[in-house]
Amino acid sequence: MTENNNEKEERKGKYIIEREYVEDERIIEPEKLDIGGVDASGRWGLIVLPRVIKDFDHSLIDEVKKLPRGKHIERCWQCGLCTSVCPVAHKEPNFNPRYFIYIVKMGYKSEIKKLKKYVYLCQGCGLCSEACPKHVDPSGVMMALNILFDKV
Amino acid sequence: MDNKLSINFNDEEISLTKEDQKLFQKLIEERKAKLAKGTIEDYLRMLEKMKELEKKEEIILHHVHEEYQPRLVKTLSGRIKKIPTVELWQHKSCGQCGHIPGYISSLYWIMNELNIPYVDDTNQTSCTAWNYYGSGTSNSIAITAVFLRNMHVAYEKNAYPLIHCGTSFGDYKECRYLVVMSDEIRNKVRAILKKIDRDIVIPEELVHYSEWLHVMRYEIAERKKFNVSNIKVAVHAACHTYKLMSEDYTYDDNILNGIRPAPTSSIVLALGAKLVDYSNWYDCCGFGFRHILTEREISRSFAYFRKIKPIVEETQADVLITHDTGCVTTLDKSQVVPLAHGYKETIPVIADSQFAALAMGAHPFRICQLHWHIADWKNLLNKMEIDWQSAWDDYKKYIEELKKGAKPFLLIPPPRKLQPRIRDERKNLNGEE
Amino acid sequence: MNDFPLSIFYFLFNVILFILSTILLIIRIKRWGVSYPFVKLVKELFKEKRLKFSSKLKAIINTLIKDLLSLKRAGYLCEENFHLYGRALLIYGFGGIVIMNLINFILNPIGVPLGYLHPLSIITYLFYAFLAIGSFMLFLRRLIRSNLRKTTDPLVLLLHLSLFYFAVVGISFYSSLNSGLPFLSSILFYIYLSGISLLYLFLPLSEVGYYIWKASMLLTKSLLIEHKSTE
Amino acid sequence: MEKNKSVLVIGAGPAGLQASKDIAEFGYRVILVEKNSELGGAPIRWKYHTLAPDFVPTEKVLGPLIDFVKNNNLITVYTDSIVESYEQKEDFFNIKILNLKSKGVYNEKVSAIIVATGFEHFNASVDPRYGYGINPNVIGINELEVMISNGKVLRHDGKIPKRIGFIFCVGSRDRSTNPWCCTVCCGVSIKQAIEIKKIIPDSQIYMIYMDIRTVGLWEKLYWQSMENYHINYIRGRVGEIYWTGEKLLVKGEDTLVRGPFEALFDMIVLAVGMEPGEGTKQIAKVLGLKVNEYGFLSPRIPNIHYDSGKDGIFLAGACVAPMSVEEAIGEGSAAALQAIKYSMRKAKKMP
Repeated sequence: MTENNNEKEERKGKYIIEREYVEDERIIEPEKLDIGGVDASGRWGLIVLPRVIKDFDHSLIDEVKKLPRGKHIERCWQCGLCTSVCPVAHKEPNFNPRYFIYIVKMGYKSEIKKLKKYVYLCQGCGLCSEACPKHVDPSGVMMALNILFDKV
Repeated sequence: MDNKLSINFNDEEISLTKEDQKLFQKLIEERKAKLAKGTIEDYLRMLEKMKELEKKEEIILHHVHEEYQPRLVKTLSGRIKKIPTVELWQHKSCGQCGHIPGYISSLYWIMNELNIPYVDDTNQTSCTAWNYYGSGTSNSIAITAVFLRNMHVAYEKNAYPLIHCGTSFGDYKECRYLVVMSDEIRNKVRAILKKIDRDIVIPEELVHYSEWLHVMRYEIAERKKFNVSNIKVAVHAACHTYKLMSEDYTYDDNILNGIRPAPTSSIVLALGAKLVDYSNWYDCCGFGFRHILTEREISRSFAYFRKIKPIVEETQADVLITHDTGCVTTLDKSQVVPLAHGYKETIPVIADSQFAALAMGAHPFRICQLHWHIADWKNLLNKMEIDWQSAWDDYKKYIEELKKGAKPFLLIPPPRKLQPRIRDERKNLNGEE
Repeated sequence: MNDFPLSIFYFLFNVILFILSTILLIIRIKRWGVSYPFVKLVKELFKEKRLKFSSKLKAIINTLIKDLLSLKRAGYLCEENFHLYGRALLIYGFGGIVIMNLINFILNPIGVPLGYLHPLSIITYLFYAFLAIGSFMLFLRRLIRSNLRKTTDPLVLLLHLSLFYFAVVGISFYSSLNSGLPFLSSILFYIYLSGISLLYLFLPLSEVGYYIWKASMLLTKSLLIEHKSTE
Repeated sequence: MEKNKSVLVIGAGPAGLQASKDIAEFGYRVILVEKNSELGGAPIRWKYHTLAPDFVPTEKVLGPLIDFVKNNNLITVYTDSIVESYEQKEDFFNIKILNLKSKGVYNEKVSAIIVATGFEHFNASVDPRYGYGINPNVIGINELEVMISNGKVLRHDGKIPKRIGFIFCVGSRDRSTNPWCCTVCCGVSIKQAIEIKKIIPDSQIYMIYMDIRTVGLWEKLYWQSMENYHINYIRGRVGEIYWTGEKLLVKGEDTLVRGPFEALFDMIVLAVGMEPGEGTKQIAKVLGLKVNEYGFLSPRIPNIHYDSGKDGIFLAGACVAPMSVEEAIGEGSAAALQAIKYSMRKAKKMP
């Protein structure tokens, strides 16, 4: 899977010293920016968007509950048992069933956009559903999120 | 685990045995305890020790005596602080003269209007606090020596130092604590000052110009020419003025009920403008000192998204007023790039002295020099009914004349009553034999 | 019932059910409110002129191999070998059956019994066996582990069973065809038809329907990435 | 029955009431001293609507106790009064009771004493970051209970709040205020959240928690709130609440996303913890009882609550440790039995 294709292109915000603390999505580095005749492209016009969560949005969770096998998503209390047994999570750190369920519950769209390409790695093996203490059926929820994330 | 702690210090291996580690730790604790400050007891203990040192004649204490016509204010620690109002020695700021000259020319103009004698001394050196806080150059002894050198020059001119920049003010408060509490630093600094024929003179009160504006706010309000009652003002208090040695800054029970520092907010209220509050008033302006040098991009974004945008969204204020060099510069200049990116929120950022001078009818460009500020101040002046268009044309004409060689317009301080101390005897500056 | 119409009937039977099943799948996807990737996939394949047809095909095949056949998406990352082999057998089995049906139809449209040892029927038997074993393994896995049984969606169990039923019925029909017992093969033929119709009607509503949508959506995505990279 | 045997019960909360009822039913006289003017303690003072976990109305539990205590002639009730002093004789105590309103002093002779002075809710204005008392619409769970029993949850301007936040562990598990857990305010807050959802169905409720401690059978409240009532749980703490003029800007961190949030709420409920009540402090001085580092009365052995370490004086209820109403009632009964046993053995000169 050609997942992280930003390695190829020059990394944004390379002048920022504490670079690894800043996610790529929050850096806006204009190729060309002209301010009153002054060329402020690249580093000079770079801004970093805030990461403060301003609002919560629960419309997504209603959609998930309508999708097949997504109806128990609200039972999840973020204990992380699903991620602990998930074979994919051990190999791909960005694949985390608990975290997917949480960002959908709270409606953190920016996180969803960032991680949505990883949700397709779910193998449907059902180990997470087996381990889940609240019978959320996370493997079914992952199916629902595969569908939902295609729309977000 | 082995009891050796080895540190690589510019690729030279230093290893400390367990005992050394404990000793090293003990030293740090001791030093911290000795210089521990920040609590009110330490602050008051420092003031007592200052008086003892004066009795033992180890230092000269520059008192705020009657000729300075002091006024009293309450500080956060509850102690009453004397603020001199006349015969002031202007301790200028490099950032203000460099980036926003209108900042102090407004202050001088106000003092001329109120007929307050002061000394605009050319023999003042920069306080070097910016590079100390910013890039970590200099050390506690060097920076204290610079502090005391300036104080001695003021003492010599028999004028009481009035500090313009918040960083100098914060830095001098900390240096005063060092020089009073630590004999070692005091002796080292005295040796340095001896080399330039100066002695240790410590001002009894360290006064920031915003505190002077605070105590003079009613006289200023009397001379108000423009109605500012419909102007919504948001105030940003500078970290270095009220967060460095926070016990030593002016608080007033009937200004923001004593929870927040009184200066700047008090003069805005005295002038009759509407003071608006916003959610993250406590946050830094984005300057952050080392932060702006090393992480310019994040500093710019912080200033805009954390201060400017919320202020405009929450309060729709007409102007953002602050009382420090770094804050005005950062908050004003950081709006340029986000606006170029298409964000709409913008607000003019000026100092409290400029706002007071504008209200008193000062020339927006000759005196307040608003053209150094980037964020658009036009609708602020329109709302204050100041005809900035004709003032701008007048300023243009003035510039043309200057080019043709005319004499520049200068702010002449009113005549002084106190005589400077003449320095012919080496031994003692008080004029006694 | 003479032979000729049987294969035509079988062909028509398949075509009708295939259309029915596609309609079911499209209705289901519509209810999800998601785009139909097949349309976009076809559009991407044929409309885009700049990119040579061959490189697009290469992208599809490479995604197919890398993602599907190497089971990257279907169990390869899963440490549980039982699940991996079950999945592999099921997928290869099912794929094989579809291909063999096509080949049989082309080479032997009128369904002449070829005998057990004929390579074609051996391969067909093999694929059916794969499917039977694979689906049974998956079914068994979800049955034995008590907590997994409790948390498995009944539709999933039904899916495995229906695949297993289809495989068993398939094998028995083919063997009866080869054995030449006309009567037996005709009954088994109808049972076989029931197996096929069960699959056609049930698969789009089950997990497989979702996997078909997901596979084609990923193919479209890889094609889009292909285009973006060549711009 | 020993006609003149009587037991002093201090505090008419759930524990004190249950103790008085048991002693009276046993045939002993009871002297019940209550600081406030009405009986029932915290549940009645703060008009608790229902009790966790099954939403049993409070009157159903405490009503009968209060009626029994009011109408039983063996129980003499002193309201608005406190125990001023005591004197321990060979096998009885001389008690001096002071009525705070009429300043009248009464003397009583009792054979045993039960201390059930209970707790007080933490005063959230002590913790300045929530602006309790300054910011409108920041209320404690005790004030919310009053609103729920009136059937109307309203903002300061009379409007119905849409987005409500509960902040857990206010004045609990915090070195700068009280470093203990009050064991009940998780369950109580979730119960109230469900009750609010019933009153305002389209409200959005957020529980900002560090850990959810719905112990024992109270756990079903947690499951119910999440699954049937769609109440959201944010794991994190709140650093500041700022009143913007019409809404509350709540600043905190969502530790599951490792990021700061600054969201606008219509109303914030602080799950205030439990502190030793005024009565507990006063009685500890009067009876000379040992107090642990948190201010709760400390029994001889920490695990056996009723044994105060002094002969003839027994402890019960939330004056010993934070607890729920059901536990306090149980402890009331236990203390009653010990008091009766102590009096009988004293009467028969047994050691």
